[in-house]
Amino acid sequence: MFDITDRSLSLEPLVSAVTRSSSGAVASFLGVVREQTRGRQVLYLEYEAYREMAIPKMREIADEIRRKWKVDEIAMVHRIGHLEIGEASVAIAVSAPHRHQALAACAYAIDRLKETVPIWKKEVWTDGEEWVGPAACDGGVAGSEFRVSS
Amino acid sequence: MFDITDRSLSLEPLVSAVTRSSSGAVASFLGVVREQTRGRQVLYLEYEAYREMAIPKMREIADEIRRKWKVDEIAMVHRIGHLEIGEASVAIAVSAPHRHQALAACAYAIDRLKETVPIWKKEVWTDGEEWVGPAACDGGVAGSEFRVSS
Amino acid sequence: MKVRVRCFAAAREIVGSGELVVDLPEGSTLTQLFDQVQGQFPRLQGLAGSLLFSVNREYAPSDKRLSADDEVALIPPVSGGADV
Amino acid sequence: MKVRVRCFAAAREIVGSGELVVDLPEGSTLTQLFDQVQGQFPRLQGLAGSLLFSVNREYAPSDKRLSADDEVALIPPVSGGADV
Repeated sequence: MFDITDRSLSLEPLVSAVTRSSSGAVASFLGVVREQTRGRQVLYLEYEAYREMAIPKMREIADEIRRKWKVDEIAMVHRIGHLEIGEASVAIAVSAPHRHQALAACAYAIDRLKETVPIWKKEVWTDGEEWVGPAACDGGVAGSEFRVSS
Repeated sequence: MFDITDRSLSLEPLVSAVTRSSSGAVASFLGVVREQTRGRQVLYLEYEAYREMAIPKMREIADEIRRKWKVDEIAMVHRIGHLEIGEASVAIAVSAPHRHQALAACAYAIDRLKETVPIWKKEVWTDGEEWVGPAACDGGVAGSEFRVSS
Repeated sequence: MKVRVRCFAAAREIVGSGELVVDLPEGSTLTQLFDQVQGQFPRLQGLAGSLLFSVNREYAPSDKRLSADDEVALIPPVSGGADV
Repeated sequence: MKVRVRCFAAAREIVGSGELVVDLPEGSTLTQLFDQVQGQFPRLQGLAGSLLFSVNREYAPSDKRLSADDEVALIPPVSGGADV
């Protein structure tokens, strides 16, 4: 299950989708809109996705995970649109026969999602707004060869 | 939220219980009864707890987590009684402002729970049964000074 | 003195009950308590190598001296290890 | 040749639209495309230092040569980093 949705997120459908009879563990992650970000008061967030690229990029992350760990299934859903404080922006669930694989793969999934999946959030604060997107400046996507040389 | 219950587990109540306005991430873990364990076919499991000790031990793990990571809240619920394949035996959720803390604390919580919380499962297979309990033989509880010298 | 002994998992099945009350001399240790219980239930010997004790819901070393009204528990060993 | 250019986040706001169609000489590179778009929307200069491109939904280096009907996207930079 890999999706971009404008509806509110819940873990249960992802957990159900990934649990197999071989699964002994399901690790999951929920990203939540928090009140404070880098010291500023958040009013709300607006998420935007390049959907046709974002979903294949999620599948690529799942392929990376399968090459690194023995997992059963992987699900990732990202929400877009207007999100209030306390609402979930991203949900990930990974099942595996053993817990260490599930936990490591889940941590990897959210790190990679933030690096490579083209989804942006506009943080709207009491005193301004700013777009935040894939972690290109960390060299996370693929290094500097993909930058515009200006 | 720290509990032992004979009812079926679901992550949502734990996730709701731990999410604060300061939380940017909720990491969670579900232990699930799987079909195969060490090569044998599982029919079902029976879980048993020393409840009056298990819940304080869960709280101790939460205290350890708070000394190690900046987290918001921690919830752990273990199920007891008869469990079928695919049912969840343990649910953990940890919220934190940042994802790495939530994920690391959640992984730590399940490792420590299996080491120190007095809960046992009897695995009933097609060809026998066996009790499995806290990971005493790994030196996980507190080392060899707590063993019976026989 | 009387000490309450709670038994779980394999220990409970051997003892046939979740709880025993053991009468011991004042100042007895956990080892002495276990010897006495094992005298009554010899099959506990099979668990002894990795059995843990708690006293009043805290893990305790086997040389710990007991008091009247302590709640001891026999915490049976792992047989297979944490597998999930 | 005509190339479709999709614009997101800060780039979309500067361009005022989620999509442009750009007419370029055959064999142009992403850099040449960006120069042309930036000529039309000079405020894109502010993003240029860390803007990424994709071509047909894969990240692509700026010297990549384009073909007719390619779908290019301007992938704006992180301003603050992944904070959660």
